[in-house]
Amino acid sequence: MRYLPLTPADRAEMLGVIGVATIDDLFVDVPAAARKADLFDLPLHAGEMEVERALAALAAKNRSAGAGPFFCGAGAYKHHVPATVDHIIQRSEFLTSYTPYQPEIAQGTLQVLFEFQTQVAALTGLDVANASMYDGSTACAEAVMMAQRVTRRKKAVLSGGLHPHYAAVTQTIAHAEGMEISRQAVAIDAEAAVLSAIDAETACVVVQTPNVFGVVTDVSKIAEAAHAAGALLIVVTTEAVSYGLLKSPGEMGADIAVGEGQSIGVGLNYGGPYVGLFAAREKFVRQMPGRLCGETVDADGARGFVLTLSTREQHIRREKATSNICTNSGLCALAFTIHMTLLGERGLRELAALNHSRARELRDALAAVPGVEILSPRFFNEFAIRVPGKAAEVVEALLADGVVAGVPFSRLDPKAGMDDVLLVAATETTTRGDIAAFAQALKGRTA
Amino acid sequence: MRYLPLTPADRAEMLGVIGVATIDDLFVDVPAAARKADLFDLPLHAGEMEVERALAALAAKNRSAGAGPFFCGAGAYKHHVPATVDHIIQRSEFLTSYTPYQPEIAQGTLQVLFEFQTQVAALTGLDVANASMYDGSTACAEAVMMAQRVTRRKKAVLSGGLHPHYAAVTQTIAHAEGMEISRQAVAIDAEAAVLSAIDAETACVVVQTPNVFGVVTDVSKIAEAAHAAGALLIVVTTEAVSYGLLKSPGEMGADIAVGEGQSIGVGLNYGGPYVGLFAAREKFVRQMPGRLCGETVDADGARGFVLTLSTREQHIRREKATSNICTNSGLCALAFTIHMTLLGERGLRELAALNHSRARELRDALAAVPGVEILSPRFFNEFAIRVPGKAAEVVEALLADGVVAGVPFSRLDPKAGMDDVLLVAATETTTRGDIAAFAQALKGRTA
Amino acid sequence: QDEALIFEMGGWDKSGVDFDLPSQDASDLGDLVRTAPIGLPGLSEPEAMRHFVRLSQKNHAIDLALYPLGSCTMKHNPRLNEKMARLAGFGDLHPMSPQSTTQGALELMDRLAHWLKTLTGMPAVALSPKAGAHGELCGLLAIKAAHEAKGQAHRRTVLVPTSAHGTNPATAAFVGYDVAEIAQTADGRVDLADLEAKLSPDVAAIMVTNPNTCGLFERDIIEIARLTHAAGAYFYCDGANFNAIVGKVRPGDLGVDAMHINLHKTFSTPHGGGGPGAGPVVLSEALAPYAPTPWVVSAGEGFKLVEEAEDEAADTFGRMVAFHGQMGMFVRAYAYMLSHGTDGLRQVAEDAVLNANYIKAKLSPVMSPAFPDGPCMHEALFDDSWLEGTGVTTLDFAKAMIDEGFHPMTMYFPLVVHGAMLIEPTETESKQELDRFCNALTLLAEAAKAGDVERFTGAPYLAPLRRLDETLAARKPRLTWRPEPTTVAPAPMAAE
Amino acid sequence: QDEALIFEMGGWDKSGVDFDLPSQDASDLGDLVRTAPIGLPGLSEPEAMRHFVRLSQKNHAIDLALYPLGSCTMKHNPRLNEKMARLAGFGDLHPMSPQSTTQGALELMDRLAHWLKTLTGMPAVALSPKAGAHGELCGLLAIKAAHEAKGQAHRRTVLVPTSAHGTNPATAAFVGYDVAEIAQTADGRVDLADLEAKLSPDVAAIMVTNPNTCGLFERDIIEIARLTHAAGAYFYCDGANFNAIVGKVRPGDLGVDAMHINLHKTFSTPHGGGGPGAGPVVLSEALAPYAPTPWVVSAGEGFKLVEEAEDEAADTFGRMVAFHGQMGMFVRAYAYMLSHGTDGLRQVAEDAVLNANYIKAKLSPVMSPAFPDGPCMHEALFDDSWLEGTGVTTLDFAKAMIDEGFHPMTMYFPLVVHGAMLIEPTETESKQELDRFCNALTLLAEAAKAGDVERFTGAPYLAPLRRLDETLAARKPRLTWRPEPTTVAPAPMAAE
Repeated sequence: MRYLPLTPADRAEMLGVIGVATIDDLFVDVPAAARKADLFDLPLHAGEMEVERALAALAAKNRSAGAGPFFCGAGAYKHHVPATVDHIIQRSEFLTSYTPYQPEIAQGTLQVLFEFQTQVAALTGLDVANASMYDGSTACAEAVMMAQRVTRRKKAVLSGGLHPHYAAVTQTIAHAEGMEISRQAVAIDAEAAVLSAIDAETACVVVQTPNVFGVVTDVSKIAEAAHAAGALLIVVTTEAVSYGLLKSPGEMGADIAVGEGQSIGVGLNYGGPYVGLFAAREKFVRQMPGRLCGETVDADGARGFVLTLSTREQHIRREKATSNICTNSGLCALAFTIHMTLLGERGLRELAALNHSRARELRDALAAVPGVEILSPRFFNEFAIRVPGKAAEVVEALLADGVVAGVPFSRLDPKAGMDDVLLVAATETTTRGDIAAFAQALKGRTA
Repeated sequence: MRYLPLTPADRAEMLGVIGVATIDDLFVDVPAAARKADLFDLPLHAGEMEVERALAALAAKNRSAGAGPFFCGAGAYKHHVPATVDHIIQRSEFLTSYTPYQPEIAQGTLQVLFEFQTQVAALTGLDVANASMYDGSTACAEAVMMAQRVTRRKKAVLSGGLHPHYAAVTQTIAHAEGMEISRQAVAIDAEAAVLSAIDAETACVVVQTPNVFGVVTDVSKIAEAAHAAGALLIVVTTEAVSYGLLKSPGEMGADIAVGEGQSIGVGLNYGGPYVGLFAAREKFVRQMPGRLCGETVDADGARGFVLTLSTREQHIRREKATSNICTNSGLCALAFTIHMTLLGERGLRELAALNHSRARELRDALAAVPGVEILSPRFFNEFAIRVPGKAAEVVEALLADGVVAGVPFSRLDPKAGMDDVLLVAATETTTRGDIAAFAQALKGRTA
Repeated sequence: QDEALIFEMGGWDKSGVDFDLPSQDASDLGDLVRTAPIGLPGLSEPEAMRHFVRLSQKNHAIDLALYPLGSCTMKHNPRLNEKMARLAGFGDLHPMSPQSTTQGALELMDRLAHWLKTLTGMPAVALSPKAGAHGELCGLLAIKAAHEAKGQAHRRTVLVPTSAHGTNPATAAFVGYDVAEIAQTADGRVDLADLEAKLSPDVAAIMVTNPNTCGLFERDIIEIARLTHAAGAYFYCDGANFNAIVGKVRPGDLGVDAMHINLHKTFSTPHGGGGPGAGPVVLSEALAPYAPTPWVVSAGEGFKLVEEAEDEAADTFGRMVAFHGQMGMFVRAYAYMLSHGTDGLRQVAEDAVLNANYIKAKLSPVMSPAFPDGPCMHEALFDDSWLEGTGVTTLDFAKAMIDEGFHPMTMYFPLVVHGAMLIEPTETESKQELDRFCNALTLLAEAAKAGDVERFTGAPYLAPLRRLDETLAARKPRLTWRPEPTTVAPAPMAAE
Repeated sequence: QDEALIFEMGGWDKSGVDFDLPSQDASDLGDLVRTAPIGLPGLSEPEAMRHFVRLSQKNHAIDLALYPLGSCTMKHNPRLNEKMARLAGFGDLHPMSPQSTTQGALELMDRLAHWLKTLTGMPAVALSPKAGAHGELCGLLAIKAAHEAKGQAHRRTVLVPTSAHGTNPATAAFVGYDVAEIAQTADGRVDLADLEAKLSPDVAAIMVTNPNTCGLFERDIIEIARLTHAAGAYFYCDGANFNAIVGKVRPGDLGVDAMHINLHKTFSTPHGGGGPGAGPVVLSEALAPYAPTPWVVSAGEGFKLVEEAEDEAADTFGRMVAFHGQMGMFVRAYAYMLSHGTDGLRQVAEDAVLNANYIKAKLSPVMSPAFPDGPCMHEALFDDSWLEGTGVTTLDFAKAMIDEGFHPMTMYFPLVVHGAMLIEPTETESKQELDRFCNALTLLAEAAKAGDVERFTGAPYLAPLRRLDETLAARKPRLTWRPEPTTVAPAPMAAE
């Protein structure tokens, strides 16, 4: 067994040092009834080649996003990640280290987290960011919980443009905490509809831009209304590349910004692991969930970084912690930071412009297909279209043409009555050939 | 341009420091007639995604060995390489370092080379090994040159079982050096035929086991005859896994053993880079070509390793060097050492046994195909068969069945009159399904 | 060697990528477009590579030496698993791609679920929780939903032993429960009498770690479960230490109702400097109906995801994550399971326990084991009584280990042991490395007792940095880089 | 920290692989089977990983800091290229697979050849040489064959400047030529008068490096070629420094007959601790017919390899390697070419030259440039006259650079400059890193002049090892590990 270094001779010698006769003497505290002498009904160990073949066979049953024209988005985006990113995150020193509890021998991880926090704060236009959350959806739920702690109010208003999964995750947590969730009707261009639901009980308003239909909104007015009511504005973004083109949440008055960072450095991974971005105004820092990395000095006065403000965290505060979170998404945050460093401000802006441009080309091509209606008035790299018939059936039909046409909105929210709405996304990986293939196939299927 | 760190502002500032006005002022020594002001007729720079797509499109035009039943050998073998090997050789500290001329900051590379040398010496059953050659074929030619230096004789006898490429490479070099090459007639089981060609002028006898037809030979008698005539015995091995099952060259009396190390850790790479193994008896060490790594101590008495005996080498001895070799195959030697360390003696013996076993299963399956004749009486993991008609045509025909049937001997040596001889190899990667598919396809094509 | 921050490298106009710029105008979004500088530096690829490689060398890692963080389970991470997770069919697979195009992924999730259920002896598993603490949340939400369904919503207390991981009480509080502590016996186990006394009709659940954080198996575990169930409460087991018993003991046989499994601990997905994790939760028959969506079911020839709270999922307590969970970790864990097989996993538990007891035996002559009698499980716990009077604290001793090339053990946890030092070697350490470790610690311990105090209080001396001032960091938090007043701010970008 | 050898880790019966053992008997080979122990240790995967990762950290690397080895061209190695070389269609492609199944590989070789020919302005290229010195061998064999074909086999002398790389004379000697040296002028170029004097009817070729090993462009290169050709000899150009002029100057326009190109230098394939390299050789019309087999030709719709010495290859001097050359390096180099494009490659040369001249300018105040007048090309050469009287040698100074975190420059080469220090930064260094380097060297130089001799003669102090005893190594060579008399030898293997 290639991962187990002890030899039979080692084991015998070690049992002797311990002073017991057999390995089972070390399991003596297990109630006899619960000791399994037999192997379970599962396969025996296998060599590397056999395991590789088994996994490769499963992988081959999936159609990867890069296998042909591909237009799915809805909170996860296909982007090109430089080879350098994946190389660095696989370095032993990053991959096989733990949470940096011993800062003297974890400055690699810690400095990266400090750089990550600064990048996220810059992108969101806010003062402070934490060292990452599990993903965007859980970050959204944590933001609502944080707003409750800050405002000591129990009601959260969610826009109808919020990604349905994000809304569901937030509702799950809020329910347990006894919070009231006021989720507005699902609508394509209606972030501002939250205004009517804000009242004196409102802890926070949650809006998304670009929203789940790709629609971009200036939320400044919502911020004003929320603040006037003593509530916080939480702005959600599921496509981090959009930060390169659009006004930041902070510029528009957000108190907390949460985002899904998958687009930068991480890859699709069938939905996870991803990396949640979480930023806020400085005055709320002690109510933030998750890890924070801060600057300090060592005994010789040299600059260094440590995990800090851990009095917010569960391992110190136990039931009084701001959240139960322990694990972050460190390796994905590293990937994010490396990719963002390679991009730089210039590269990110160019990447965003390229995404936007490709999406507009896609819009123009699809708008020319008879029976197709473009539903999103303003968008970044994703928009909603109305197709004749059920979107899910159109998607299945186009698979036969080798095109993965997008995400039927009904997959995200079957109860919204939007069975004919299809979300389509384009990124820098989308070619003109992909767009033409999509338009042609759609024309053929809807004719 | 992502690989170039200088900004336009940097360049301007640096030109100022240097004290020139333009970059072309630094190219002033180039004759004006030879200065190209224009770009060449080649593409402009391209992004990573575009380059990746261009290369992937080319790669997709090739049929990789892993794509289906595959039986090519003839000096390059498909083996499974553990993921750990490829991971470690990609570490920056190994991948992006140079020849270890500064041993204080190159102990990683140097200790590995020392371990490599020891492993190669053990495998070949000889006293010393160098820190690798370009590949097996150039190692073979260098061994013949070394025999000339040791014996001060000008004739080399090559067996008819020596890989034709190895013979050709040796002849190319020997011709330039004015050596006489006596190459015996190509024959399937005739290493011993060299005996008749040994005379008092003979510097060395070169035999291969397993030979190019896969035939395994005990060369002890050839060693005796060579030594009796004052000549050296050079034993060539193109399949390093065979060392795990067969008597070593040293045990059988070889003075120099050369081998192709590709099978251990390196992969197919369409023929290169590979790693040449080169080992010899200790008394010849100062006539060896290539780099040697040796043990020593540092100023504090700690053990360390350095490149040594460099008075044999070109950078010190210039035209009096034992060889012109400068570069070795360091990274492939590292891969070899890691893979061999993972195998260990037990793993190597098991791997060799598994290869041998699969090849015998293949033999049994092919022997049952009407019209097919097994030509190699004893073999390790490769053997020659006679097929009805031209082997090259049989191979092309079987491609339509998805089977890559092996290497027609005529591809290696079209003048040998062996157009109906096919070399077929099996390794641990060969499945029973592969073997059955081959046999069935062959039966279909030869019926 | 000091490594500058990316913000200090002058890269306000550099980039390490090349794009074919779009020919169209930048946008039709008018006022929605950002005009102010973002403040992001860039680096060319060579500079970025060097920055991050240099930084990496400031980290300790399991690939460098023993990393004996008790309860964290730092074991070898096979690179095969990394390679498998990067197969295009997994790594480049979109979560909302039509399910007909993701059958291999769904099959893998189904197989992983089968292994987890078989290894734990439990009938159901929720794969989607993103980490151990998220799994605890899942378990408590299922328990809460079950109580609500039974009209037991008034049960508002969760009992937690004093020795529990901080996540246990934090999770209970996060979902609105009151937390009450259960006392511990002198031999490091749950105090049955105290438990019995506190098991009132108000109790929703107990949360017990087993093997517990003292590295001991709860001998009375079956009785604990019986008492809990008799009181109408559920038994949540913190499965962080499942690696000690995998293949040997099935939690389902012990009366557990819910248990999370840290895939990064038991099944060796890499920790990556703190995450990502993955925390699937196995559930009993009683709790299974409330499991979070989505889950995988086989559907005729293939597999499908149950994503909505309807039909078979009518009782689900809801969704915990966007999409379906940590697929990248599932691939790695499944590859690890296939590699070990049922025989290998059993050996994993045995070797983990053997290694821990070996360390306990070797170090007991010089240090003081917290529970000297009887074997430990996968980790050896020492207290600091042996340091009394030396002037050296647990922290000092731990920092001195850094100078010997080892990562410190877990310190001051569990809280029930004074100056605790919790050492977990895992099964992937060789006897040679254990001996090297024990020898180094023995010499250190002797030095501490011999009065060589400065070696400890000043430690580490040989690390990239000396001891860091954590108080300063917390008192005046500097959480992002800010330009010095003299720094030239980045210029606004010209329109491309 | 000392790292044991694999032979000292007790792994005589360990393995880091798992095989399904064959069910058949081990062999029918009888006496041919090895029975004695081989003497190979094995390690489990975690142990092996740790051993090699630990060792790696004892290396300096381009990914860690400037690596200014003159003439070695240590530049950034893009990981994209590593990824491309590992695509199954390249990495898992058998060299003798039917050519119909390797068309993409042949097309890549054809494209690479096109780029190399276009960049050099030469009509032909031999791809198969495995390294620079192997390329020299290729060039001289072609020259030898050409002379033989013209009845000029009596030409037995090759002229080589004193400043040449050692491989030049070694290669000439290896193929049976006598070597004669050409003198150098005071400004570091070939002495034309001396060349003319030595260009006899016995001369087969000259071998000139350009830019030369002093980092200078041979101003009279066109005249050198003219004289050489007039004497009936061929002009072999050592192309090790082609990186200084790529995209700006075509060797074909200078009269070159053959030139090798180190793909690892100009086109950034990684050096890998000393190899593998790749040394394609461009050839003039006169030499092209003698090129070694194999080569790629387009054949109708596709491509094919010319592998045999017949028909179009009737005049080939033969085969230099088994199979077709360093395909893995071809993939990397081609990816590098595509990434840079013709514009980027020109910028490569310009930035390499700019960086070298910047270093020369910054260090000239404290060190003594060997050729102070006029610009250098891609490397800056200093002599040791500035160290006179300090008690510090070139070697000492170089070793002290290690303590500053840099790799030493090339020392004592070229031989024509006393105590030479040859610094090549390459184009992939940023101005920031160059400044860091120049500042460090300036401070060191000042320290040397100020008499802080021990800092140099004892250096390095901060490396994994102190200065190594190379004399001992050569006097009593220990080239393999041998068991100590007390070591337990490995037991013979039981038959499986």
